Amino acid sequence: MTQPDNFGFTEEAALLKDSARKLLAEKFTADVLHGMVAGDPTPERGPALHWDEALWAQMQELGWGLLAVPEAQGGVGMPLVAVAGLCEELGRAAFPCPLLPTLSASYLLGAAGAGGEAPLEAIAEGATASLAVSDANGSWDLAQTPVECIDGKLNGTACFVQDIGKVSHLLVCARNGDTTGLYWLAVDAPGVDVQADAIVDLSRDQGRVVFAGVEAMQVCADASAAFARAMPAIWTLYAADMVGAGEWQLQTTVDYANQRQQFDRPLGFFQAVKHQLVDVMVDIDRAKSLVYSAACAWDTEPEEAARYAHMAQSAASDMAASASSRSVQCHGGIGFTWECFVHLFFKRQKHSQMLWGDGPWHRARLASIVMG
Amino acid sequence: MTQPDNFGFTEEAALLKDSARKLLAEKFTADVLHGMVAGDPTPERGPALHWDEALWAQMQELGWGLLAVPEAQGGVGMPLVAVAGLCEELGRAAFPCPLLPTLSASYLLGAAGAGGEAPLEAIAEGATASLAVSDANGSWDLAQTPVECIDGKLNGTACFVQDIGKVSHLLVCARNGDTTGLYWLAVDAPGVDVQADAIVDLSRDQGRVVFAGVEAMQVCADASAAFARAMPAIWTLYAADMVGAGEWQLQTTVDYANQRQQFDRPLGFFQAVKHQLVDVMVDIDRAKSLVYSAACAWDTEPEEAARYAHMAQSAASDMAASASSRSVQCHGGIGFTWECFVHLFFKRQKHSQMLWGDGPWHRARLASIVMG
Amino acid sequence: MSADQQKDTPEQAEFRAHAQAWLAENTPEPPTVRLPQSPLEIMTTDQLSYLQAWQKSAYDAGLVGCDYPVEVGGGGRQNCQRIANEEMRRARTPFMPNVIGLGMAAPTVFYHAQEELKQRLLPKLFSGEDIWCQGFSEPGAGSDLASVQTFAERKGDKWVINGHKVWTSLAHFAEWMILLLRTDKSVKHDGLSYFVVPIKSALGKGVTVRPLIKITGETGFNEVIFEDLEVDDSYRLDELGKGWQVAMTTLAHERGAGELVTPSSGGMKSESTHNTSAMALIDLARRTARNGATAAEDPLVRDQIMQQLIREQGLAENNRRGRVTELLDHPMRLALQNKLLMSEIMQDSAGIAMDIEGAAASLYLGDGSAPDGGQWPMAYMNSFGFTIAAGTSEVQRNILGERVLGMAKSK
Amino acid sequence: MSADQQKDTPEQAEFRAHAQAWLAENTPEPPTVRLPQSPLEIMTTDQLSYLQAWQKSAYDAGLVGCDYPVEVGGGGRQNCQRIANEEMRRARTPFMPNVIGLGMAAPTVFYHAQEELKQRLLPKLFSGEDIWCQGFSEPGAGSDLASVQTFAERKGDKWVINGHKVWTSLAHFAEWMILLLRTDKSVKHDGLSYFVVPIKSALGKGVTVRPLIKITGETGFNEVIFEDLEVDDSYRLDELGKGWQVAMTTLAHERGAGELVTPSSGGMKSESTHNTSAMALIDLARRTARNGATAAEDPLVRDQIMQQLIREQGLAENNRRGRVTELLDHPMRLALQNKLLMSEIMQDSAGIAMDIEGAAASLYLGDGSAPDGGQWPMAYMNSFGFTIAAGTSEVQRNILGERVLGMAKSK
Repeated sequence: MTQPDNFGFTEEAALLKDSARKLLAEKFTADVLHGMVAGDPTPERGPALHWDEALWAQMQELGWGLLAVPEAQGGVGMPLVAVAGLCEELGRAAFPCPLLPTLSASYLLGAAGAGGEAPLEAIAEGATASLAVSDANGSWDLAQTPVECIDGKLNGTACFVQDIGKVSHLLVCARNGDTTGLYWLAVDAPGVDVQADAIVDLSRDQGRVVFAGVEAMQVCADASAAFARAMPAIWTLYAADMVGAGEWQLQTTVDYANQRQQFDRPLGFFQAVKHQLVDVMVDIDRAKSLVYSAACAWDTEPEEAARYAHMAQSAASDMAASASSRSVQCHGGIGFTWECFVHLFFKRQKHSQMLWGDGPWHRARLASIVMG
Repeated sequence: MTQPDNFGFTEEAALLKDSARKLLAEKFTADVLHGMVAGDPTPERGPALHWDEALWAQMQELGWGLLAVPEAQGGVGMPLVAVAGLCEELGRAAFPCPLLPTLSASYLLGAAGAGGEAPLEAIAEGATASLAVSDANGSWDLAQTPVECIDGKLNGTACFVQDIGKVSHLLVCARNGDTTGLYWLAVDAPGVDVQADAIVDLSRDQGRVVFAGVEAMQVCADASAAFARAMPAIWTLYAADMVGAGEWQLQTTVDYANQRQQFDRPLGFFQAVKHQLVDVMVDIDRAKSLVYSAACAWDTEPEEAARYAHMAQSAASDMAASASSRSVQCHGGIGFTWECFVHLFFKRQKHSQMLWGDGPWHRARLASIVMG
Repeated sequence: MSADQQKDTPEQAEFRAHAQAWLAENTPEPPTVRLPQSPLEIMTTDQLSYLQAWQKSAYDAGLVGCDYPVEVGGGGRQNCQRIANEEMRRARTPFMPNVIGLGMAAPTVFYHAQEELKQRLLPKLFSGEDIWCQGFSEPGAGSDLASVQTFAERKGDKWVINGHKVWTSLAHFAEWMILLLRTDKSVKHDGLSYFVVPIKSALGKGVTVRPLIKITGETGFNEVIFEDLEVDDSYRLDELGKGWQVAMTTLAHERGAGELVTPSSGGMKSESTHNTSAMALIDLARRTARNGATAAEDPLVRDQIMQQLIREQGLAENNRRGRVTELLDHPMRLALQNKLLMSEIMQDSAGIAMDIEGAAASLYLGDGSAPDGGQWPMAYMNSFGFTIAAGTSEVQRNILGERVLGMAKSK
Repeated sequence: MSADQQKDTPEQAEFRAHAQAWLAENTPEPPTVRLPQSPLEIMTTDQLSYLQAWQKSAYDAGLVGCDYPVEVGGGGRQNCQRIANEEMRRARTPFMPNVIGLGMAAPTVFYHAQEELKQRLLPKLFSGEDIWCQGFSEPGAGSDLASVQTFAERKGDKWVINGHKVWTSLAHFAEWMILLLRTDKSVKHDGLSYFVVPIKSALGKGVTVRPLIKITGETGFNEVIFEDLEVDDSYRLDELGKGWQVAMTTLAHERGAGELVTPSSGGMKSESTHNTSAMALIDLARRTARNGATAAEDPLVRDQIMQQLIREQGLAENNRRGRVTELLDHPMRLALQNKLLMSEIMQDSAGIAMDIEGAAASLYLGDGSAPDGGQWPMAYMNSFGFTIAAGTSEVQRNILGERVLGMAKSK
């Protein structure tokens, strides 16, 4: 164990987190989000893509998109624990943007050796990217990737590609004979057909990508080691996002419970409400502490990173479910309406809960590590 | 589906249940039980055997011990649903007696064909019996029975034999070449060594039985069909016992919550207490409804009996755990003492919870039936 | 002979034969429009027309209002509605659109209205010609229903109503509303009175119905605003100041604890999507790949589904046991659990279905690849309507603790 | 370099080196008597003597009371108790018997007693020579602590005490008691005062200690009855009528939210039985046969154990994050969760262990075949002491909801 007691969460990290919180509190409150993304409520609505590109551009100017790019490739090379702090704040605002997928791609590229350098330089110059690895069954297992590379050309259909409408590039896992390699290409490359999904979550977009004989740059021929190294970082950041969103759900619901009167008492007087929300707080705090611990492990004790990331993601995923359920229930009738902002975070969290493996999946992996 | 809408719970059944309840309410309240069984609190206490043999003799006179013996063998041949009603009442009183094991043996004997007739006649004449089938790992699987029959003699050690100190006979499952047979013998037969366990539960006794070349009467050579037929009845009756004990736990805790004042209010005013107890009530009612449904299925739709009995036992076992935990917690400090009767039922329920398979085990079996 | 039939009285047996024969010929074809998940989400007139036609034909065949007297449009039978419900469920008929009318307004009107009013209102309620809605909740009166502020001021033989009701399902189609309001501001419970109000005829003249949008994106419930609406005193149910007691009749029936059985059906729906049933989860799990096998082979998924199956079967057996007095210590104990259990089981089933779907649970109705057409995330969201409306699960637990277990009131 | 060491100040680093060196030589041998599961279950003088000897030697080595001033018998250091605790845990020392003294009485006396009293009481408290107990709960005052009725009547410079305290752990060995009592019956909270009382010297002369038996069959807690016990006014802490505020200092430390770190250890115990730890569950599951394999191969058991592991690690990381102010929105938010989480995790671990044991969980300490010597059922029963004492889990949730989330008081 050589983990620093304070998770390695430096002043610089605190500054980054704090500035993100302030920027979003000023520019992107929940009513702004609602106005932007909730225009079409019909259940049969098709795919949609609503986001604040100007604010995202401002974040890019602040260098947030290249935090995970090593300095050698023109990035900032921040520790994961600092990046997790930023992602927690973006989650708290449910801010629609391609940061999480771009960071995910960056960590995978960073672990992929020399071939990753050129794409990382592109990210340092403003490119954004998302990861194409999942099949139609939602498996996030590298070996199950539905894309194949034959004679240097990609073929197949990758599913559940996150924020696909907001990114400029794709990082594709594709089988290549006996191994699975990594490939880098522009979203608008010839032969790439992006089919947006119609999803519940209003704060994200998602799609399937059909590759029909697409030429792409090979980052590495065997991605297994890079994947094993990068996945704990990716799990940790998605967990950080859930923690931030959970905190919004908690605070908003507590505010409502303190203000709403029934039986001549604020709702929060009633233990049935109070204790539910305390349990949500406990769930959030557990997930949050485990997120920073996982980030710190990734930064300082790589061989232990997966163990801690599984714990963080399991706790965050379960918390996302419970916080969502309780945020609607404790709001009562108003929480069941489209006009109340609670549903935005409910839907984001139910989406996040399933990304990159849910609680039981992470616990099964953790058990393999701990129990064999 | 040919199950009667009222579970086949006839007037006769209601009378039996009601008379048991009245007899026990008069003769065997919780303070009588406590005075009888809780004399030695030391954790290191050895095996103990405390019960009201006179009251049990009175029950035998009422014919309760032979309810499950067919009329042809001199018994009463009551439907299982009526017997379940009786067992619920004995559970409500946590009455220490060999009724459950004797009924269990009776159902197994009744399903075993002609060989079962003589032992059933013995039971009709007052014999009591317990089932020896479990190994040291607590497996209740017929194939795992730890006793063998070689050259007509029993050898091996059966564990977790219930109420062994109170019964006159044993019904033993023993491997016999390729099959497992059933054997009937007196507890005091030569070569039988009963080693009583030191157990937590004060309302039961339990032991291991070592067979060293014991001669026994063979009931049948292959017990598998009889076992499959009888087990759902046994599960149902143990579940009924838990339902009765759960009801005692609920009512006693509700009474305490209504009487105990804190913050100038009865405890039951506080939703943290009230809702816990409502959840216990809901658990009890689910288990109780499923018990009578399982009993009715066994009586009228044998091919469906296992499905319903797994449901009843799963619900009852989980309820026994939750009712026990909440009965102590809601009693606060007093519930943590030896002098408060709550611990008697807590310990009985934690014991019952594990007998003949716990909730997950029954659900796994149920899943095999329902899902393949 | 089916289990249901075993205990039939001669009257019930005859009626059951009639119902079976009629249903064999008259169960309607599935609709061409998408039906909502429950009557409370009816959004379009297409949906409504299909369902109204079904209710009308069932009523004409004597399958609705069976146990009400003939004078009020009922069948004049004894304990036959349950028979009709069983047979309709078995025949997988659609559900009936006038769900608030049948389940809540009808018994309330029956027990509390004057004879003339009953005879006028109930026949069209049973036939589904008049859709009913319920004006109980207000922005400031949710769980604390007795704090309603909608006020009726006396003006000769009339009352002038002002106020604001919310979460009013079906108000956009409703002819009539059952309306809990205040006629006296000086006392809480005893200041309430209860009216039936013709709202459709007053639209734009004292009544405004505005749709609210649900978390799912569906419409189907509304706000209803009263501005100086005049209604006749003859539309009042029971005495002035007795509104709370009348409302208790309504709520008892809503919570499944009322004396009169509500005509219900819905077999078609529950068959077509297995909505909320453990069997549907098994079906879904078998179709869902997971870790190189199917989700149906995953021991944790199996355990969860079996838990749901046991809860559902337990609820069904509760309802069965509720009719066996020898196995029931307190008359309301099982009936008052019904709504709580049903709504929570429904919620958990939908949640488990989403867990089984995994990443694909992100896909909604507009997505061609969504498993089961995106019904599960919608069902999960809709389930909160059931754990919140008609007394939240928290309020239900209070009621059980107080009325059944006799614990002190928590408010 | 260990993680703990990385952030050590020079003083801490030096002290850590000292502690490590001393512990390497002086960690005691395991006892020949069975130790109880926690200091609160010490039943026999054999057990007590062994543990008292250990506390004395640790105190003499400077590992107890490190951060208290030298004048009151402390080490006069800055933030070194935490270092001592870490090293003792690592060295797997036994736990200290004077747990109420160290954790609750010491900080209370330190913050609220006059200088002279501090100097007299604290050295023997730290050394373990004087065992302390806590007189708070009464038959009528559990969660509602402010309703204590034990009464002190003024008589010149003395007070005459009458009353009845319950659940008094260690009273049968205690020299001193911290005692919350009433000096004014006309007001609730403001009628309370707080004393330290020498009870051993008064046994049979105004003080009676009667053992209570726990659900496990163990003794170790007691009732204490005061009949006209006279104590000097100089034993009063803080002002008359300020007892409630003083008690809050005690409870804050009991709940882990106090300013002074309590000397603690217990590594030996947690090593020898893996008490409450997920690692112990793994170990148990590996030794337990189930369905032809081991319980450690059962996916449901694995999932449950991993849930426990995650809860335990989460609690440890909470404690770590509690010291990183940038990652903490509310100063008390994590500290006030500590007791709630620890006690519930402990309870669930023991419950899961019993589930893993299956039928063998029926066997108790007196049975030679009991897995782990019957410790798990005992631990499960004892766990309710922790979810009940020092504020039930229900009260803890109130405190968190009210103090951290700012919700209205539930009483």
